[in-house]
Amino acid sequence: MKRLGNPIAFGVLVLAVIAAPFIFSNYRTYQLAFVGLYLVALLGLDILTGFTGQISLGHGAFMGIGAYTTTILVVDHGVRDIWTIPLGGVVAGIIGLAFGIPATRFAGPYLALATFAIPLAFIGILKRYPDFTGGNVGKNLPQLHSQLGWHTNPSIWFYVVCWVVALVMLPLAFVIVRGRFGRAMRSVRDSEIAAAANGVSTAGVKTLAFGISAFFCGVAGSLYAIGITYVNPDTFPIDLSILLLVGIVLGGAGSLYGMLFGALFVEFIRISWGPALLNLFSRVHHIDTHAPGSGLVVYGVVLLLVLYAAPAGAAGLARGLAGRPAFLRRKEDPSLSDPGLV
Amino acid sequence: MPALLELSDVTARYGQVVALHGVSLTVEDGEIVALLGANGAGKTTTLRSVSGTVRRSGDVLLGGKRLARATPEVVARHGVAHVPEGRGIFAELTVWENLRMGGYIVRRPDFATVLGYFPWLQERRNQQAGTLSGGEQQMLALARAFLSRPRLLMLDEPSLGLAPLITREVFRVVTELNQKEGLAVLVVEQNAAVALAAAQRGYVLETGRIAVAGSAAELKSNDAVRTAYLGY
Amino acid sequence: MRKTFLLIVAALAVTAVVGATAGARPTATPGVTAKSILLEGTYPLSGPASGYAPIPVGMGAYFSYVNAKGGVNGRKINWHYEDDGYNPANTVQITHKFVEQDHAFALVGGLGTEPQLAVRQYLNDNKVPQLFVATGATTFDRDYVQYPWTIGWQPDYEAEGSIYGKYVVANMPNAKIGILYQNDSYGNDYLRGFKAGLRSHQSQIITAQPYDLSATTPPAVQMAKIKASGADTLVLFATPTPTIQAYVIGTKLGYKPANVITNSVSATDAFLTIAEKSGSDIVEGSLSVEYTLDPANPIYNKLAGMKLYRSIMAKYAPKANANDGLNLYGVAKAWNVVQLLTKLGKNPTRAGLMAAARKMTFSPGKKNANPFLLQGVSTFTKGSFQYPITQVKLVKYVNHVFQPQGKLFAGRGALR
Amino acid sequence: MQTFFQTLTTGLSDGSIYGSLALALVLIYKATEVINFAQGEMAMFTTYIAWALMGHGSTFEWWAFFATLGIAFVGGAALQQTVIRPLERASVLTAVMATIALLVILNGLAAWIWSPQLQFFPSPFPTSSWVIGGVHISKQDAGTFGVVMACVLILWLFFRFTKLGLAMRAGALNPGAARLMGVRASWLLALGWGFAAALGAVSGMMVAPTVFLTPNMMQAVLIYAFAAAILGGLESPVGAIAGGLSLGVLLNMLGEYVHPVTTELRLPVALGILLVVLLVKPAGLFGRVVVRRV
Repeated sequence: MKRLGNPIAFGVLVLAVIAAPFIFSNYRTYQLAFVGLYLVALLGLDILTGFTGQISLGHGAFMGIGAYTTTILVVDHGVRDIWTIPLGGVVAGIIGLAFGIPATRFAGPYLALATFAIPLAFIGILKRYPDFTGGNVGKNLPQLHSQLGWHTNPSIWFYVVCWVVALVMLPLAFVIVRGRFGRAMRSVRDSEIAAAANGVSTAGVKTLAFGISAFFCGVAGSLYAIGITYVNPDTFPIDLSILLLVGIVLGGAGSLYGMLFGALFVEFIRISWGPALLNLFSRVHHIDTHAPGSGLVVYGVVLLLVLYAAPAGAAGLARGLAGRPAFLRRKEDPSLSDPGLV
Repeated sequence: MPALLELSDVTARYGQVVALHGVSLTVEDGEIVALLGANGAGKTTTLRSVSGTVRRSGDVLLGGKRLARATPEVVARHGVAHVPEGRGIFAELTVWENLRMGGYIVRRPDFATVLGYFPWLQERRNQQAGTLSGGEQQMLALARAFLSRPRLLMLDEPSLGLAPLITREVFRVVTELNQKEGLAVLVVEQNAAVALAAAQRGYVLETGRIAVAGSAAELKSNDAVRTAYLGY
Repeated sequence: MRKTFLLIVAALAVTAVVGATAGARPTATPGVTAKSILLEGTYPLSGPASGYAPIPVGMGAYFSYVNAKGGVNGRKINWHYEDDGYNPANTVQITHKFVEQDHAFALVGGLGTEPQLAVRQYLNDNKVPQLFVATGATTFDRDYVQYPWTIGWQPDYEAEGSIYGKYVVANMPNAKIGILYQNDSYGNDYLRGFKAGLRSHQSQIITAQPYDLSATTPPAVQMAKIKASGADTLVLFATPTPTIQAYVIGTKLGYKPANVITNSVSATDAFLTIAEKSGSDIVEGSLSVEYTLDPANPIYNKLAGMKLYRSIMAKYAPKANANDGLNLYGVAKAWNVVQLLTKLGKNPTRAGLMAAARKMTFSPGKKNANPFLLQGVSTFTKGSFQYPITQVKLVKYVNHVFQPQGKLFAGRGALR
Repeated sequence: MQTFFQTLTTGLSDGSIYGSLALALVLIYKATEVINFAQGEMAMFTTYIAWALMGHGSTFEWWAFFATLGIAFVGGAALQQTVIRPLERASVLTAVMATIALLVILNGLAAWIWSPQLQFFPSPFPTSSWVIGGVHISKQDAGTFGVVMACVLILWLFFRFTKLGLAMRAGALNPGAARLMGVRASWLLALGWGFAAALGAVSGMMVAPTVFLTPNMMQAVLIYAFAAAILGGLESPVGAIAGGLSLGVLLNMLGEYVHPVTTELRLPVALGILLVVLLVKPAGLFGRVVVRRV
């Protein structure tokens, strides 16, 4: 049981998830559904970045692959939407594995920048084959409608789907990071040479971690398509990939429950918190809340302030300084690094 | 008149690990002082607590001036040249560029004097420093340190990885600089015999504390020191 | 363990803060109170399409002007819009908020083909008007049967394209045409319309070069190919930046087409002036079409509509650049919105709004034409004809400004 | 043959811009291991400043060009001291996030201050071309190439022959040892950001006449600069320039000669080639694989 994470914490989370739709409005419930799917995506990226130490700037594209898998299956082949969710994950996971194989050869920043190519290539391919993907015009999915059998709001139905998936994926993530494979991932993160010396196949671990993270993001992408009911290339911009990485850092890379914060931030900052803060400022100091770019400025400043307040994310704050994984621990003053070695 | 360098009750830590527990020592002008001890005894940390490359508390005084909060660059500007373990050569720069870095804080670096002590550097000036042999690198590090016109030279394990013959040559130059230029030296060494041959005084560190202190002769005759560090 | 627990409790607290702003209770007709009507829309206020940000400002200025005069049938118009960054995923979520949380009476002027496509079905399912979308994609007008709650406003791209085709047939039957077009629905709508307008003259097109919006370098290769083809008439169906780049690159290549036709989205005085300043000598004489008054052209200054526009902008949006035609576009659209609302009388309903939008007769003949459109342009819908604005005037860029040429052209069907 | 040379010159001109921005990235990366995502937006923002200095006018002013370089330098150094320095001891990933925040803020701020509308930015060079043996060589292309290369040369001279330049190189190679020489490492980092910002300003002012002035004008260029930097090797200034130039030529040649490579696929194909290069040489063409300590 312990391998599945803290049972009490998990229980509290489940209770909160059940309670939320009774407390919040339908629209907030709709937004909280997105928090659930972002949680799944962030868990995946965290397995790669937080636990294996590989930074990716391209995982928005794996969400896109999951989303397009769902869309094409539902729209062109009439498959029922919820059955496409695991398929979206599998397709993204396989493509992630395929990308993971060459990616293992890149170290650190080279990998990060190489992964930058994934969303760019993804968007290019979407536009190149419009007969298959719908091109720029994209594809509309069926609208959300409750399949719970009684007169439930569609947003609540979507919320239930997202959180059922999220509450399956969260323990799954725990199983992955706590098991033998999890130890291998962490040893690769902390020192590839030491890991290799201990008989860990670093290339294999990195490739598999890439595949797993892509699988999680694909599942999240399927949910995304179902919730947005529309996909086109603009829906999966590079910003999305970066936003996911922001979510990881703010949640606290290397923590799974921390991803809850990351997911909240990712969903709410641009659509809700940013405009709300601007409104607040406009009351104190007369500014135009609709000035072009003002929303971005607020988003950026909030991001920066959160980074200053919690350089290791929400999980870092909760855990204190000591328990942080080595690669995220505050570096010593640069001068304290051994000046002798060249 | 205050001592050139005075450490009193200095504590230093790396993160949670305390490496020095209240070390006190002095170096007088024109003196060579050896710092001996086993691996992990805190020798290197003692030098670092002077140059400011480790978080430390307690008093570090240079010519009576407090250095306890000074950053490495400030300590260097106060006249302390620290040749770290492994020499800290800029391997990708040329020999001459390394020397220019040594004279970084001096308005007009006196290259002529330095080349007088290390004449071979002249012909190697455009060679990449990383391609020098270990002994040559150690010499380059010494020359570079001397170019900053230091009041105190701190050497960390200058003999590390060097053949005995080369080690002797290094210490010959250090002694020469000490005698001709009046340069005070604080040297950390595993090789206690070589160090005590050059030094006037010495300290022995054990697990972050000064265990024994005295003149070189006293230390050489101390039984415990002899069995532990001199090996006879 | 306790820390994980803390983490979750804190997450819940954050969620609670999030939820603190509960929505207003729905009323009999959503968005309508005794004193106000709530209209909302999504616009790109950040990101690559944020150049369109003046449109909702212009709309807001006109609504403020109407409110100052007492509003519509005693109700003030409450105009609220939000930034979707031109990402349809944001458009969808914000639109859900407008409908479910804010209970907007209608969504007005939402900008962008793809963002509006993303919410069309949702709005139709919820029977919320998607009024006067800010895009010329033909589907928003054409597919009114399938999407009865959706209607466009401006001339659609197909119709505009066909006008250029007809113009070529009538005035330059021997022209050899080279086309640069954006290879998405926008460029293809134009291209399809252009070919339809050419009818039997389609063989005059000797080359059509596509470029991609996300292509990050100027369309240099395409322009070289058009030049090499020997085309003497250059047709640009592109968005503003590539249009300007095409002009400049053409000049750099020494390309001197006899005629240049460029679509109205990119053919504003401001954009062509940039091309001119950047050294293009083929801008002069460019042909395009217009349907609104052009605040950059002084010849309109004596018209009542332009005077009204300037006074509204000066009073209600003093910081905006009134010479930017996008503001006027917003004001002109808001005029139509207010006219429709007025028709609804004391008890406005969403269905009533759509019924009014499906039967618009704002025409010079009835002396109630939109004063901010070119003289003679109607806003007209009836029965199966659901293209509100279809008349345009050809304009020619002369001396840094577009000068109207001749009579109005009708892009589609019969007009009264 | 004529097309070939024309494509080549355009490629070199584009490439010099990618290269200069890539070099700016390398300057910061070498000193701090942080990839500065805000590099492009810093360039954009300073180009707006140049535009404001030129009175939003239609003629290029060299004094404004140089004043902008100065402002960019000071601004870059100030950003390092105020925004990045507080995160000095945080993980590299956190510092990278801060540069992303900076990217977002600068982009929003430019739209806020100057409006997101497309603006004209004058070129210092005429639109005309020289015709040499039937090949049109655009004066703008040649001028851009010349200015960028001149800036790179000046920077190289600075790093090669001045004491400060030497200290910056030493500080990037071994910050601990450099501090022991009395080098104020933190100030050198600020200096590095200053140079990177100034170099970015050059690329911004050179590219603005062709892509026009908007808050998003540098985003595409930044992607190419990233590609150029990893192509050349993130640690290698020479590699950044070489990577930029070869990428510029490669992209133009692909578009001209390889017909299946339509405009949509040009970027993916170029990136694919980049990946292949990285597979063969994981640290770029000019980089060396550094064995990291365990």
